[in-house]
Amino acid sequence: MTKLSTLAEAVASIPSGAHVALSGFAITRCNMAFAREVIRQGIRRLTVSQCVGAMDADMLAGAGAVERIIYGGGSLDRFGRLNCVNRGIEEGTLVAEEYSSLSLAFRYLAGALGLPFIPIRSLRGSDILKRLQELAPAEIGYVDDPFTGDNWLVLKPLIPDVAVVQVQVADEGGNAWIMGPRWDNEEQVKASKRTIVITEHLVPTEVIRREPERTLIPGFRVSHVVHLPFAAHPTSVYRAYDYDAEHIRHYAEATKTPEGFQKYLDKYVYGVQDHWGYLELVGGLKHLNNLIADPILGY
Amino acid sequence: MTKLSTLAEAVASIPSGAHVALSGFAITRCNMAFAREVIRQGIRRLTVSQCVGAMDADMLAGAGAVERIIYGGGSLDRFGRLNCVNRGIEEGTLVAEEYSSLSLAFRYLAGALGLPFIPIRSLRGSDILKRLQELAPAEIGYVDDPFTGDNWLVLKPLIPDVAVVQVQVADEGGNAWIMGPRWDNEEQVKASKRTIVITEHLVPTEVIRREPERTLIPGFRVSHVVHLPFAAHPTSVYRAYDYDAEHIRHYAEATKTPEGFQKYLDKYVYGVQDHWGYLELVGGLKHLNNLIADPILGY
Amino acid sequence: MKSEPEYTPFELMAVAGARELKDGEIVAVGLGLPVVATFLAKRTHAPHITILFELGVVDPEPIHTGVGLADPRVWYRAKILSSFVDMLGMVLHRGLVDVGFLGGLETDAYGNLNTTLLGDPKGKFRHFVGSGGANDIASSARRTIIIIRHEARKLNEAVSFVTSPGYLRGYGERASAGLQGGPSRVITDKAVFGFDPESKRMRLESIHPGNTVEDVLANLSFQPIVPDAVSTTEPPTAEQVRLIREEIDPERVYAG
Amino acid sequence: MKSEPEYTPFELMAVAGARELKDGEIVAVGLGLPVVATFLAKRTHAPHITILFELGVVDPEPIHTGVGLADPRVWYRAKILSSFVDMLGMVLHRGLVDVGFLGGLETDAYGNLNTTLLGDPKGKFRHFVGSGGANDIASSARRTIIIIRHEARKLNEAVSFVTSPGYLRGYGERASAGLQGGPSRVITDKAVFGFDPESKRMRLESIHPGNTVEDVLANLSFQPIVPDAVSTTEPPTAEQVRLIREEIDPERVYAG
Repeated sequence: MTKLSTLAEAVASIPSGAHVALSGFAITRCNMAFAREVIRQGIRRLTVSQCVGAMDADMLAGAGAVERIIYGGGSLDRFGRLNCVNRGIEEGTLVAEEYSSLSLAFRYLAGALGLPFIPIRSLRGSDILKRLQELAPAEIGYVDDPFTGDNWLVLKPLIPDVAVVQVQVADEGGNAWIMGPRWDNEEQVKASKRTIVITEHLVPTEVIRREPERTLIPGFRVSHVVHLPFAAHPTSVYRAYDYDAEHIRHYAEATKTPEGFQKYLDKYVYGVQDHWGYLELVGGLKHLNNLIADPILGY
Repeated sequence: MTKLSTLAEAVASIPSGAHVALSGFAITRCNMAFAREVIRQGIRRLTVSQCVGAMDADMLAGAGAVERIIYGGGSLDRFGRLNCVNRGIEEGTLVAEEYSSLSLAFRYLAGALGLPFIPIRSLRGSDILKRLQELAPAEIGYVDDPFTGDNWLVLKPLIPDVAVVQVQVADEGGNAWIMGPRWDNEEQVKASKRTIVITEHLVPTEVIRREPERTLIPGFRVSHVVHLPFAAHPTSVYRAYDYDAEHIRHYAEATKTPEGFQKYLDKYVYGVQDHWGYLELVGGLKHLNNLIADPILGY
Repeated sequence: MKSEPEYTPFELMAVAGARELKDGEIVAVGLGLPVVATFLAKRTHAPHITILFELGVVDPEPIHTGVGLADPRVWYRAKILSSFVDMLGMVLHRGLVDVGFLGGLETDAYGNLNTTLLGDPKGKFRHFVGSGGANDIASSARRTIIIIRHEARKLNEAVSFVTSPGYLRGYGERASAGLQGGPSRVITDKAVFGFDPESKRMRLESIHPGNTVEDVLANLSFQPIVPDAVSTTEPPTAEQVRLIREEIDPERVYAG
Repeated sequence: MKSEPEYTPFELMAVAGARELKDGEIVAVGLGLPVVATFLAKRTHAPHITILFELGVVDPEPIHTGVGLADPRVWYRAKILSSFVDMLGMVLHRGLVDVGFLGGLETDAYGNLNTTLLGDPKGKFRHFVGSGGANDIASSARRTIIIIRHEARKLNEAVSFVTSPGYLRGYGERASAGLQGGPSRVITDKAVFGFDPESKRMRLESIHPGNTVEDVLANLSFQPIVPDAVSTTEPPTAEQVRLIREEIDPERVYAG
């Protein structure tokens, strides 16, 4: 059963107000083409979640598409802060439910396993927990360990409406492989009600059947497969292409002010018709060719 | 740091009374050479655990090396029952703590994740649970879900003293890959205090570094690496060799009576000096060559 | 050369099982007739079924017959090879399995299944295969289908050990134990049973061609609900029989 | 051409960090000086150290400098590429991480770390990177080592937001919160601090060559415990400096 669709179709399946888990980590495997299309389609009031905040969430937040971010903190690595997310938090226009990497990963894991709650040692004694107790008291609880009597913090499972995941390889049924570290992506997908796969390479199911140990995302969880090369640009996709340092630097600079970011959006999001127009705008074939990963190094 | 050792050395590291998690599932990737050496060394009073009982546990139980089996039921697939395990349970000489596949997998998972307890929907209303309440009341408890008020069965983490795992590929540091389905092996290893890896193929660490996504067993959890071809015989190792149907049929027949099994032990365990003697006895090069897996089919 | 029968009782059971599956469903199966039934459904009316084996196998396409789930023959050409936690945890316990197929030593008037032991658990008994994933499937699948031979010793008022819960002692008892779902069908070589929506007691749904209500009841150790009119089970089509014999179970290991 | 200094303050910090690691330990690190310190230890006295990055990377051998954990350059030649749940769950939360290296916006007299925000959390504040895996490491590692610049605004009596707990307000407060372990060292570019075993307040352990107690205290916003005699931090050897400059951080991204 083919689930192949255009990016526009896949994005249009997401209603305003949905909870979307995003696969990015800082500046790698971010859903950038997806974010640009969400903004173009004017989808609003999203909840976005990811263990470590990344450029995909930042762009969506900056464009006003996000009402709530559930994350464990994040940055653009050495390129700078998540300016849009941070500004939203500082100005009170963005609700930030902040965790640590593991506590959010455990919430996804509990969702994936169908657990009603999951105990954790993290967060104890911290101000992260104090803020959660104020901001999201329904997501945390306490339980006495029946074996030792110790009191444990427990977290509620997190079940996003849809996970959007940038992968290297998928078939048209949505069976997909992720190369490199997977951070929270497996648990995001397996906790979510459905998944949109955005893939660099589309392969016959025959290829999937040849190394089935690698299939991290099962087709039966996937609603849309979007085959879109360079969909994570300007972030990197291991074994496909490197991050575009120059463009990320430009983004980090532009997002320092709302006006700067608006200009960025006007040019790179609203100023192009689609992903192919965007790729031409950022430098086209010649520029992108410089980013293609070395097959041995993977970057 | 090389962890390479002989089978005899690895087995000698296990004291009588230890809890050993075994990697076998029915008649595949069973720790057979390991079991034979445990019996030869006279190690006793073991607790063995595995989600689905397999030939490795059956042989150890039959030889009187096992005091308690923690498992989810099991068989030799179409070759028959686990005669030694079943006889031990029927005669009361073997304590059987019986679960379902998932409930035991969840106990390993809780051990692996450092969770104090893990909730589960399985076992409710069943006689499996009633028996556990009598036999192993300290392993199960009840907790009220702080989010819904529902009462949940929770299980205690299971932390074996040592996991013994038959793999296809490992380096001398113990980093190892498992080809094919992995059933409970990852969680067994990651719950256990240490791991003994028994590998068909020994590869340079360079090979491990080439596809690090496949490394299921981290070297830092491993105390011994035993490089021993055909170590799972007569059970199968996916992509290495097929099960030896004729030999398993002989075993299933022999284990129908204690006398029959004693004769089997006298011949195949006590009657040989070591694993190489065993391989000669069961048919040597010519016979084993027939079992070698087709590289395309994997069996 | 003897002429082939139109179909064997096992083939009819497989076809009746296949008929219960809807396209797009996720099905957890053990080996044997359930696999034949599921592959048959997948090759006929339900091509988008997903098949799971508990140890970590999704949608294999075996070309040789295996001796059990542990046989790499039945993993051949899978789309996913993973683990118990992935299959039974992240799919089944997560609530995504639509149908589980189960078999056993005996079942009872409320669809409870025993695969553990026969005799007196506190006294003399004979111990068998135990649960494996059966209890998990019976607890978390949206519905289960039981496939079992029609013999008096296998169909009892109560089983001697509840390995995998059906409706326990009927009515709301399964729900009180905190379980949803439950068995929807029991398929034997003589009949198909359902369950009374209220009492949850087994109810005769259809009788296989060539059998009578008397045959069915004579080989049962309890009294199921027998409606006034009982239909006849639809027999396999020639194409279904051909698929089973030529493609799905050519060695006749499962479907006799 | 100017002659190279014997060593930079950052190189000294890296060497002091390396010295804290024992052979065979499992070390969870973020990027920056901690990576330099850990690779240095691995190439000198502690070849069997295991290095973990939270996103799922074990024992990489990078040959190019990365911009952060998200950079595939720092995953190069890893032995394992996996996930948060594998690293932070099955190693760290399982209790197997010996040492965690942490840095931040500010730390305090009890080794609490803030990487979240500066200002008034209920009023005007500036928000930064947040926890990532830092809180998890501070909560579950057997001990943590804090590496931070020696500036008055970064070393305060109390932090404005406890992202990653140290000894909270001292004495038994960390244990009361249900946490074991805790920070063992704070390494700055002027000194190495430990913690008083009783009160858990920061205590000066050694002063880097060229600094005085006065320098150290003048650039602190709280009063640490100062023993009567404070030793001098052992300077890097020529070989340590060579390894850092030529092999570990040839682009001088981290160690200045």
